[in-house]
Amino acid sequence: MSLFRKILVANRGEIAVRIIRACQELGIATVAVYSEADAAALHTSLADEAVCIGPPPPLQSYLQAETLLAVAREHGCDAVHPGYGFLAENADFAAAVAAVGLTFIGPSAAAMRAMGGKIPSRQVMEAAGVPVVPGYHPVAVEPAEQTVELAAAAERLGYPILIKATAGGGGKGMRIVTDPARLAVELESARREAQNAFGDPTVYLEKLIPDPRHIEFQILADHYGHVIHLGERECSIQRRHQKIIEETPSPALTPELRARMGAAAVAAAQAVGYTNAGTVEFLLAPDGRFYFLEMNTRLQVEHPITEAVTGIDLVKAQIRIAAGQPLPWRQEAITWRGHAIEARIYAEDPANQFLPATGRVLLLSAPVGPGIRVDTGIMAGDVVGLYYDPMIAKLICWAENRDEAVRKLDWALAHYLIAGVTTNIPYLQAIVRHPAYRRGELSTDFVARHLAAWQPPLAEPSDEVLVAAAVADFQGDGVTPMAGAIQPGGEPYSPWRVADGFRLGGG
Amino acid sequence: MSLFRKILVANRGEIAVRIIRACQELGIATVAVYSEADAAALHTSLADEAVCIGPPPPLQSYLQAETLLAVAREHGCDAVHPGYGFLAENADFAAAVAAVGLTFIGPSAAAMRAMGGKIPSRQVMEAAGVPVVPGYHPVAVEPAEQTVELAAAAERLGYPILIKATAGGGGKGMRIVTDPARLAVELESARREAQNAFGDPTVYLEKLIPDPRHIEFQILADHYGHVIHLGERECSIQRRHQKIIEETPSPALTPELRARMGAAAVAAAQAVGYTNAGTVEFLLAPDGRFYFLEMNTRLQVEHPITEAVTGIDLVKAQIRIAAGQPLPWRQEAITWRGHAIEARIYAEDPANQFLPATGRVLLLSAPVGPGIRVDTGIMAGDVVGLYYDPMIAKLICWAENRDEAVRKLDWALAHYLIAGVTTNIPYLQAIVRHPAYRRGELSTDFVARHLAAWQPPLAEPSDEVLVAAAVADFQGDGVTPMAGAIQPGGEPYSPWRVADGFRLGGG
Amino acid sequence: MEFRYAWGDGEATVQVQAAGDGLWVTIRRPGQEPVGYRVMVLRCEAERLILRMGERHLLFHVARDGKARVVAQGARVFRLEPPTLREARPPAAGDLTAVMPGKVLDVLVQPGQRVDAGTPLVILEAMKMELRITAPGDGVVTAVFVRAGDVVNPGQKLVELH
Amino acid sequence: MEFRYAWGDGEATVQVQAAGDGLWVTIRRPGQEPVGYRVMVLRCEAERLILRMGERHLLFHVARDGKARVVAQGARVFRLEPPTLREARPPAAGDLTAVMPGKVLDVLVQPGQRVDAGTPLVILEAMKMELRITAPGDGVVTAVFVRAGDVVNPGQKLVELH
Repeated sequence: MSLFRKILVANRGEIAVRIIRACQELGIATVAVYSEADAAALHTSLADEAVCIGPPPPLQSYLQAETLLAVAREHGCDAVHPGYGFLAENADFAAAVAAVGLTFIGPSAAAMRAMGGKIPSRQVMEAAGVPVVPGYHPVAVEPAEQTVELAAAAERLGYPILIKATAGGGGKGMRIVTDPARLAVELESARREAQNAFGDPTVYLEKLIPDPRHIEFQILADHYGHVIHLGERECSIQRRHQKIIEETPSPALTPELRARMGAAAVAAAQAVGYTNAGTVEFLLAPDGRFYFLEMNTRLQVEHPITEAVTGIDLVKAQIRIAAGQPLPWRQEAITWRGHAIEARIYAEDPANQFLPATGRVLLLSAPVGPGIRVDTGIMAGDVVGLYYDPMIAKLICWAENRDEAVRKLDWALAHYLIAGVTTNIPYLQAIVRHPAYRRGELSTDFVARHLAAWQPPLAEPSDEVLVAAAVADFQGDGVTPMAGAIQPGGEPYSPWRVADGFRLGGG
Repeated sequence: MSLFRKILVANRGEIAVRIIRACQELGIATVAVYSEADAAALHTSLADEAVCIGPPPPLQSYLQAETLLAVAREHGCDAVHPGYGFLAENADFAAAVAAVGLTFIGPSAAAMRAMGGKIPSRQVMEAAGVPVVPGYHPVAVEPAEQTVELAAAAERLGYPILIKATAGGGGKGMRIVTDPARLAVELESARREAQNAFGDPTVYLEKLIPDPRHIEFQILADHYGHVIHLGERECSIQRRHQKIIEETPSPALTPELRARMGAAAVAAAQAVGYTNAGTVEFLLAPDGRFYFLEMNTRLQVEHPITEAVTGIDLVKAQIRIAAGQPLPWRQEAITWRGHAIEARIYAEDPANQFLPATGRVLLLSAPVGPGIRVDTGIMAGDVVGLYYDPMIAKLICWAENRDEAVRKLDWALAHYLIAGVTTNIPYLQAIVRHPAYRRGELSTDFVARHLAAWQPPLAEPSDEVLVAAAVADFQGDGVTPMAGAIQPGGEPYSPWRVADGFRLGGG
Repeated sequence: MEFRYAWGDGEATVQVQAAGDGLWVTIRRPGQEPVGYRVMVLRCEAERLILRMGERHLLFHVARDGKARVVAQGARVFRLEPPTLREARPPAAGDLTAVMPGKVLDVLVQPGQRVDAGTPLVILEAMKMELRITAPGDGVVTAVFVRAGDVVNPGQKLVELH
Repeated sequence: MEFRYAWGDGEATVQVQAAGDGLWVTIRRPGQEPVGYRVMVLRCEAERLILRMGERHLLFHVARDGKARVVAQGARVFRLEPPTLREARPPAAGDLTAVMPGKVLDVLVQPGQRVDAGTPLVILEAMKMELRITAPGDGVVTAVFVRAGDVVNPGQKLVELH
């Protein structure tokens, strides 16, 4: 089968590496692009060709749609894979790629637009019978009238209520109102914030779902109307509205609920004539009700856990679908095996508001072993800068059941060495070792609830570490072992027995 | 559940590493043992304790049963895992471990003895209704009489016929006879060879199975009579009677045949009251008939491919079974997904009769990616010597189907860097790329048939390689990049355009 | 040879000396009694260090970052201030006592003798290896309590320094 | 700077010179015409080397083994005999011709002048970088065919050496 001749990978980091490797296995040539900050990045040397597309700032490089299109055409590419982030969900870019006769490996621009913006997608979903969070969008134009209108709506929906900005994102213009008396005031400030953030003051109301779980469904849709779902991913463990640990299956789903939510996800995709891989996000309330949140019209960061339990390579599936192949699986053929968890390794300081950390990677040693997968774009020697997403690696562990997967992840985190740049590994370890996490008690406020008091482990080096430092300095790194350093099975000395060789008396 | 407190891992290399990591995930402490040649080996630093058990020669270290038992007791171990090789199939050692009140993680000494030696096991199998290769064992004692007796038997069995040494192994004392007239002569020389090799001249006859496939079945048996099989492994790709590439499922098995062979494997295990993990080896004839060959009463080198398709961790299963837990799976619950292939990386020279190669590992870089697993016990800097099995790593690839698994393995082999020691990686690549292999046309004489004329790839360095060498020497390894070495998106130069910068005219 | 490391709010002085077929490493943390370890160097490469301490084989990744010494054990990374090769500062005067049973092979100093930091004072044989007891700082030997051949027990005074 | 490598039954001489913001590397294999490459060094570390040649970024693992230079590309390992820093042997006399279009920035020699290997003869500007055309071996300049400012085309003679 001939899929594509050459694919432009319009991304960087681990996802670019992931896509290029998939192409190599499929026998498809690749062109990597890089900003001046990424000239020595791993993805550039994996690809068959690498083209510099500008200075480090994304706006001048990875977001330069025209440059990317020019590179793709000059280098004889017949398809473009956007990865995630950057231009992945930019409908105009998808349209532009198609306009020059290349294949965009993802959904159609139309489907992206239908799913873009919160309000349109909510309406589409309601029309398709997919449950959405009860809400109300004002019809009135004049703020004062809107306030009256929304106050009435709030009464109907019931407090606590959530104010959201129509053009919103990232929590901007978002307010939680529990006391009806405060609604008007909060509407005011929310409008101001929305106006400043998005140049659009329009806000709407949504019922507040307390203690929700973030459950998303992976779907695949070919160009012949065939849509299937590959089950859920629970992404409730978040810090500052960003996922850090995802797992599948969700401890909260029964087979029956999974079937219903999966069907809703498929309906959502069909409602917009969706093609290729996508993810439908739901809020799952403690009472078992679920509500459509939004659809991510791209490959997700956390796609590997779905691959681990279904055995399906989602990147290869994306490429085959884009090449016009029909889905080779029927829904009944999809089975789930074992449990998979992904931990996102960020270059950030959990002890300091998760501020991005920078530096040169001095030492790098990733854990290996059965059921352990590491997706990363960094090598020892790389400089982690501030230009791009601080996620530098994904650690994915699979095992027969959740308990074993958690133990494996715990082991793997304890063996993931990244020196030279501060990472969230100790924080991830704290989560994975927390009793509530072990019990599967997950919710989007898990971190706030259980790790508010988290402190980084002591910097105090053990005696062993000090010994290692001194020996390295004594012998000089790189000196070969002293002759006869190995003592043939001589009497064993327990370090504790030897521990206190000679003491200086007091005084 | 408390399995064991502390396990002595009575092995070295990749399997010791594999076992220690499994114990760590299960929360079990480990004691590693090492010979003086292995003091810095990876497995010693992974374990909680490491004890030197003698000089490099196995007879003075890894085969020292008494020393191992003493170490186990002195260090408070309550179980011993033998790995494979060394003492793994030594019934006396298993008995000795049990005798001092420790648990041997493997079958009982009795089961080992029943399966040891070819003739007893053949008889047990015949009794259990497991098909064995038609053969004949002489009753007469006096060689001359035996010859007459065997000649008659040979007529009944039909030529071509195989002469095998009763105490045999490794092809010693083995003869293929196609012409009845040569039988007596061949019997003579076979007896001589057997006498010299094993101190026992006894030989017997077996019908020769032409073009056989080597198919083995993994079984698991608990201490409560419950035995299941985890499907087959095809190990037909061998060099000098040693497996180098194994895969599962076998391209030759139908579900119906798998079920029949699996049932035979289970019957074989039950016939000797087998417990723990074991492997039943069969010869599969082109006509679809299969014959019991022997049973390996231990974990197999190639166990990871079964883990990949069944999702069952065999080492953890071994430990749980040994701890007295019942099998958690019924036969119907065992499912197989996708295709897995293992390539054994040997430190050997395929261009020189596969003679073991030695040296210091200068550079080591293992392939990574979804579906790729590397089990190894070596690190950069290790010295590969002649004392132990030259297998230094196992590369296991899993994918949705055979074609993708083969492509992945091909990719992974091309990215497995081991410098400083000659390995069989180029040879493995030749096999994996051979059309017959791609078609799944496997048989134990695959290598002889298809790779007899194999030549190692040219040592001629490409211009790129020479450039790299000179740049490394010019800048000196470890020098940081020249300032401004990165040229921001400057006009692309095709290396071919630049290729011939300036020429010296002729003359 | 002695190295000084500092981190966060802590610091330590680490002394390394050849002992038998390995190393003897003494760690001094302020306000704590020094602790000595017998260490075998199984491997010491550009980035990887494998030590044997007692019956444990310990794998470390090590690097230099400018002047800092970076040591990693598993995922845990420690950044230690630049080791500076230096003479030990004279500690509080006191006397050297053995805490392991051993035999005095030789006494190298006599009362009244002025010694510098690192000057060997007594050679002991303990646990099948020779250990050189050296002066922790500059000073004067005010008393010697043992002779060659003596068997010393834990707590027994060897030499007094001032 | 020039290095010589030998392997099995082959050998080559590789010349490295700074050119603009990168390197210009010329490979001479016996009996073959020399080939030049423009190379950007993206990274050069203890064991890892990343080069840009044309539009390809090439990752190599490099090491020294005693006197040998080891270079690995993917799984392929090449062992090259010790590079020896040396003057180029005088090649067969001949003349230097450009094969890329460029502009002569400067001519540094005149007819009759004796030059040693490596002596810069002509400075060309080609593809936005300065290229120093150096004498491939010891000899005498017998003719100069260009002047500063000239635009030269592929095949055009620059200087004649004997």
